[in-house]
Amino acid sequence: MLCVDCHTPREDGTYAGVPPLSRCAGCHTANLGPTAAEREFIAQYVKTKREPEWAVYARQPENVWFSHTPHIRIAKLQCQQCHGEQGRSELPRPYQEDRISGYSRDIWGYQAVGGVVPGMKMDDCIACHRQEGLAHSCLDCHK
Amino acid sequence: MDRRFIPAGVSRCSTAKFLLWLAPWAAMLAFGLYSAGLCLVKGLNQTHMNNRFAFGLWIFLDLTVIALGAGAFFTGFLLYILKRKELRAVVNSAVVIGLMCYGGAMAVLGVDVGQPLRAWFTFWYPNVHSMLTEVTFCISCYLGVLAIEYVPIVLKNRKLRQVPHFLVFEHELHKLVYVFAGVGTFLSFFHQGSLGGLYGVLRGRPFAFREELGIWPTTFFLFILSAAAVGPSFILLTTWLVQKIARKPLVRPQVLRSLGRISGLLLAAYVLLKAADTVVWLRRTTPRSGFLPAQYYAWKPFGVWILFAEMALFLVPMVILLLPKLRARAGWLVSAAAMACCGVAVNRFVLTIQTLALPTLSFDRFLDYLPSWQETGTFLAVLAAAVLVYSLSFRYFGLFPEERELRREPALASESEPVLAGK
Amino acid sequence: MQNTRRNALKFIGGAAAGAVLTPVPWRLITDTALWSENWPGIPRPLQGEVSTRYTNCSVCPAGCAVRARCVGGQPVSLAGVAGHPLSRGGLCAFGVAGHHLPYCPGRLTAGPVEAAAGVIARAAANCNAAAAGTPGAVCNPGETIGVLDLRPGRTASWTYRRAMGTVKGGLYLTAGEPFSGAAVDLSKARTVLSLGAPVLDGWGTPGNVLAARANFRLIQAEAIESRTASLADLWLRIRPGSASTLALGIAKALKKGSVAGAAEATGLAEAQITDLAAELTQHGPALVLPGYDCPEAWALNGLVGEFGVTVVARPEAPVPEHWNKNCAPVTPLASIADGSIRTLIIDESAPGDHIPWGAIRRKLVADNPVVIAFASSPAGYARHSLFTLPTAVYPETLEDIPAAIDSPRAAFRLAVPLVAAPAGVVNPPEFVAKAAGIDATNALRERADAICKTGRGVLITYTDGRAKPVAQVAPDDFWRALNAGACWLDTESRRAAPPHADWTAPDARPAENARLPLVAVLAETAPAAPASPLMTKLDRESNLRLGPSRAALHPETARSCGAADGGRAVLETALGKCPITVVVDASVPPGVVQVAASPEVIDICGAGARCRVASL
Amino acid sequence: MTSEKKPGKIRRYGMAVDIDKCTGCGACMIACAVENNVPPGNRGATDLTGITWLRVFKVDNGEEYPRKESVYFPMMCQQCGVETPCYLVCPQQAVDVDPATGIVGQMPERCLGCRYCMAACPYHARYFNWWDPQWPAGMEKTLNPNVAPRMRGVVEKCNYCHGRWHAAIERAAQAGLEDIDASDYVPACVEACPAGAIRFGDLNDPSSAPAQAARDPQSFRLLVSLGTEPKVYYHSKREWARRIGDPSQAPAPKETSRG
Repeated sequence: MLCVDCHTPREDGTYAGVPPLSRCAGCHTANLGPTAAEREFIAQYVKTKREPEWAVYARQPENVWFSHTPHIRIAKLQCQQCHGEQGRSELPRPYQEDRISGYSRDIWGYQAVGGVVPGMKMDDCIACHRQEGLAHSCLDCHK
Repeated sequence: MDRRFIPAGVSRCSTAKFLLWLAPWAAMLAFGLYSAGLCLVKGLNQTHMNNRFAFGLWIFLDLTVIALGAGAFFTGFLLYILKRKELRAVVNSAVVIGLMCYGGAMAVLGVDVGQPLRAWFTFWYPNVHSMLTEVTFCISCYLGVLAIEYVPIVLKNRKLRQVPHFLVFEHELHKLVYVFAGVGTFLSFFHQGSLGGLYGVLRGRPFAFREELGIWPTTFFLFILSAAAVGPSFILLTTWLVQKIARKPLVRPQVLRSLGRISGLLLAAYVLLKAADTVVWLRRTTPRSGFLPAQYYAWKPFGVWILFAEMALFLVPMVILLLPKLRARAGWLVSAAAMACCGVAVNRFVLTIQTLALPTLSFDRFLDYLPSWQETGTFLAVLAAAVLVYSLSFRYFGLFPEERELRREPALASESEPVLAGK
Repeated sequence: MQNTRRNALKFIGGAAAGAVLTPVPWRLITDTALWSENWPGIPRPLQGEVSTRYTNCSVCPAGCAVRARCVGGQPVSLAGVAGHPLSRGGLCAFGVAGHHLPYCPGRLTAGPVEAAAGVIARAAANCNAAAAGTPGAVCNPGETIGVLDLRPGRTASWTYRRAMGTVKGGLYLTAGEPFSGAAVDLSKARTVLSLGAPVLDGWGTPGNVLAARANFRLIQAEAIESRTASLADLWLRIRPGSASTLALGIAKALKKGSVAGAAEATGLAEAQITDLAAELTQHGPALVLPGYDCPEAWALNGLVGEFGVTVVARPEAPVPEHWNKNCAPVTPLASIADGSIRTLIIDESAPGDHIPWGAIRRKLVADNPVVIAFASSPAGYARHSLFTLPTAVYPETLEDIPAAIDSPRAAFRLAVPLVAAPAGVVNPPEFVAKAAGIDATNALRERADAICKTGRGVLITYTDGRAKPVAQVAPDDFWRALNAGACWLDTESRRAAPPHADWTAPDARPAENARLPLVAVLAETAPAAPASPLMTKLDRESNLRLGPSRAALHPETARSCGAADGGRAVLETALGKCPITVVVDASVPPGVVQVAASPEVIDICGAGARCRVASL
Repeated sequence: MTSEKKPGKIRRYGMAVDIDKCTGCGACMIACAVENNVPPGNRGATDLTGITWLRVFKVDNGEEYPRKESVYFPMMCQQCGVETPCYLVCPQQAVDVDPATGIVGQMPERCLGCRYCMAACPYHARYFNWWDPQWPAGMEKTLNPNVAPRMRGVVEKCNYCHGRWHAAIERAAQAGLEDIDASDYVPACVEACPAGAIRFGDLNDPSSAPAQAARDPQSFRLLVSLGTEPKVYYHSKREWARRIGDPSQAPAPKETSRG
């Protein structure tokens, strides 16, 4: 399954946000598979037209400026390079967020998810930017 | 009823009397903690600082108490490194004073910053160019050293001595005391200096900016010297005060005199260098940065008088402390020490408050600033806490080793009578 | 081991020491630090698709073209439209923050709508009845209903005129200084003499004025160092209140008469006045802009001989013919008899000219008159009205903006709604029309069609900045374009006949008044309308402007009033008193009170009023 | 976090301000506050505790009426290029100078609010959040998503509208360009000034407005004698106004001032 099956960027390349229910309903109007989860999803959301409150693993803090456009258009990065092989996974990891700071576990500045998925903390951004010689100042990414 | 806690062989006032003495200070502390709390909860809008007067009473307080607290490291240095044995009589007291001065300074800094929760960033992402980084590192380390040095004093307590482990621990600690004294001295030299550098590096504030020797502005060295010079004076002053308040001799008079003499010698060196520095600053540094020395003193109330006042407050005590005749008279000795302490306070005041009050842009206004009651309250909290801890330490930990002998042999005391009651 | 105190202490000590070795304290300090980045109370800006929309600013009569950057449809920042023929990409401080107006604290969103409607209908019926001599009419003869319009020339204004036309003796009132029918063409002027007009400080269309600035020599005759004076090529420091005398003097100089009197009254040298006159005629085309206190000086342009060049008739966009039949004439408020209005409707939703409340009150009947104010804030006339009806504010409204005074050609553009208006607000013209029993819900469209029908002028669309002859545009497209923020601009302008003026009058010295020795000068041309909360950056968080109801005095003047810097005082004029805060400023000429406009202040003092300051 | 490799194109952004054109209307100040999500002043805020990244001063020649003359004087961060005072003193790298743009950046999320940088800045261009930021109900909808609102207790300052710099990068990327189009990055104050008194550009580009101003004998910079190489050039035909930059020419202390 491909990322763009659900997540399509706007034509200017900016991220269009979490796909709306209508997009899910595009496929999941009737059960495609036998899974209980899908049945529940259809019953709970599709039938009742209730937008699911998605948990965003990669949500960055307010003070971070991130635009997909340069990363896709210029650096030609693949989604997987930062988001991991979500398309291949059976189930997403359980979403964890920090109780005090409210940040998703993927972007903790400290002891972030190792191995399984490429982390999305500042050090990970910097590592890549350093490699490309693009790390000039904090305001590169902070707003 | 707390008799069993009081060191053997010394006399202390009754518990009731002692509590009576503590009560007002405790009240002051409570008020101070309340006002500090306001600043932490509601933010720094509780103070009268502003964008132009970014530093106020608190920074002035920090710089001053740390200068006065220098007695702690310098006495230690003289005693353990330079082997001035007679200073053993006051070293404990010096440690307590140092601990309170530094502790107070750190506590106030915690209130002074807008985001105390991020204070640790300085250790995690230090900016090596910044004097403030140097200050933060050294002061917090030295605070630790002082805490360790304070432990043996606490363990001197009669009750605690009954615990064998503590005895051993204290003994081991004592072996290391030289190390701590050395480390403490090194750290203190640094942060006293960087506190001076704090303003000396401010290229944007020509009133404070100084030429650099090596990588440090001259104020770096002047602060070390002035702190070292005034530290002993402050110990002298406090010891004398305690004797007056406790109404009993605690140290041999010659101890105070030798403290005075050390202070005097260092003051002399300081006055010399300070004068030289001032000349260079007015004749060379200031014109270079496009300012006129006259501008600094054109604004009331900070006329040239403040410059001379500062000098006089170092010069006069220097003379007194260097003349054995005058030094021998407690009145002169103590008032000289007091003057020296005022001198250092004025010096820190000029560098912090006056620097910020003076305009830099040609269309700036001269600013006046009066601390709000919340700021003053926080200031008082430090004072109260210091008095409380000192009182308790004095009552239960026997800060003055000579006190017992002086009590047993009034001869020493009586010999020293004229000095102590010398006014 | 038994639990003695010692063991307990041991345990606590051990626990404390051990905790340091666990990640707990370290995670705690990291997380609290992170928490401090977004702790409660810090709003999160909305994310969404970024789009650009165009409109025209209706905060003041200038109506500058606006480019709005919207996120998810909500405007987050406004800027001028570069290269616009009228506003030249300019936008003033108030316009830049215009999108904050809907969120001003204390904004009105509810009011006695039904009651007010009833009152207006009844008042209209009464007037008609009284006029028809029906017995039992509540309305005494000579008492009538009127609408006070602070921004004439709008489609709304026409609606009011039509509504009042249906009422016998119904009045359509404007601030109406004499010869308000003039517009100026700065682009043609080479010398501009301003008799105290705030040329560079919000007068006309800021962008247009500043664009033309490079091409004319500006001579400012003013008592105080206003923003304009400090930037003028020549600043004539005349005595306060002597502007009209100066105009007279110049006229006499042009007619080779004596200027001694004028020189004496204005405090200028005779040579200065004669030179001035010479300059106006020689380095023309010249333009004389009258200030607040000398409107008659318009006529001076006639003498200088530039009518039709720098001064033209105030242009107005065409209107449907049927509007012209039976609509009330435009009546200046000053020209009607005192105590003649029983019911007055004030439309404050479109701020423009301001009339001190004292001046309005005089025209109302003495015994409980009915005042109905359309306002979005309680600060303005609402303080004096019996009914206050909430209105939408820019950028919620759909309304047209007439050509500003510095536009020689007629213009028609719409302030289009960028955000939805809250429920409960009324549309003033439609409300009045309904109460008067006519239908005006479609007035804007009707007028747009009428304009389009003439085939005159060009349609300037902001998205591409192109100007298209109206002749080639279909009415529907015309209307659609206007609603996407576009501007219709007429091609030609009409000559205006100079007003008559008597140039033989004696040179009046500024009237002395022992009881009111000082002259009030409004320091800021700030509209009485509510402004963005950010505006305090200009007066409170910086000293750029004089804060509301603060008054600057020369040290001597302050001393003579017994007022100290920062002290509270009372400003008194013929119309009343209000509290002020004194600012001592040596740059204000003696005998002058430079006072900042605030609702309380402008209630009692039009600019140039005689006044006194009494310290509290 | 400076890079190992050299950044692609080295710019030195600066400004040219013609104070003869500035009418003191304040549009730049408001546009700046709108662009950068600066909250409306707290009830207790004064001209010493309020936040105005860009502040227009009224400066006069020190005379009294009628000899008095004034100019209006927009003051933003002067982006010191050498010995940048605030950058050197910040204890925890909350301030940095971008080698690619020469812009002095302030990181509110790193700042601990010690205000040392404010004491160090000779231009008083840095502002402290004495209060929690607060917007009237509903007004937070108008916040600019390209700039994060700050929290109480941190320092902030002009960074040449870095949100717009980001937006320009994004637009460039949308067009498939590595580098931004110079005309596409313009700070809010420059865009807002109806008189065109403030102009912005790259000092390394000789044709840019600031670069030209730098060569103009009637241009001056503030406190240039301090040796911090500010990047904002002011221009005036009035001789007395040009002395504003030189502190030693300051008029004598005055009773009151509204500057």
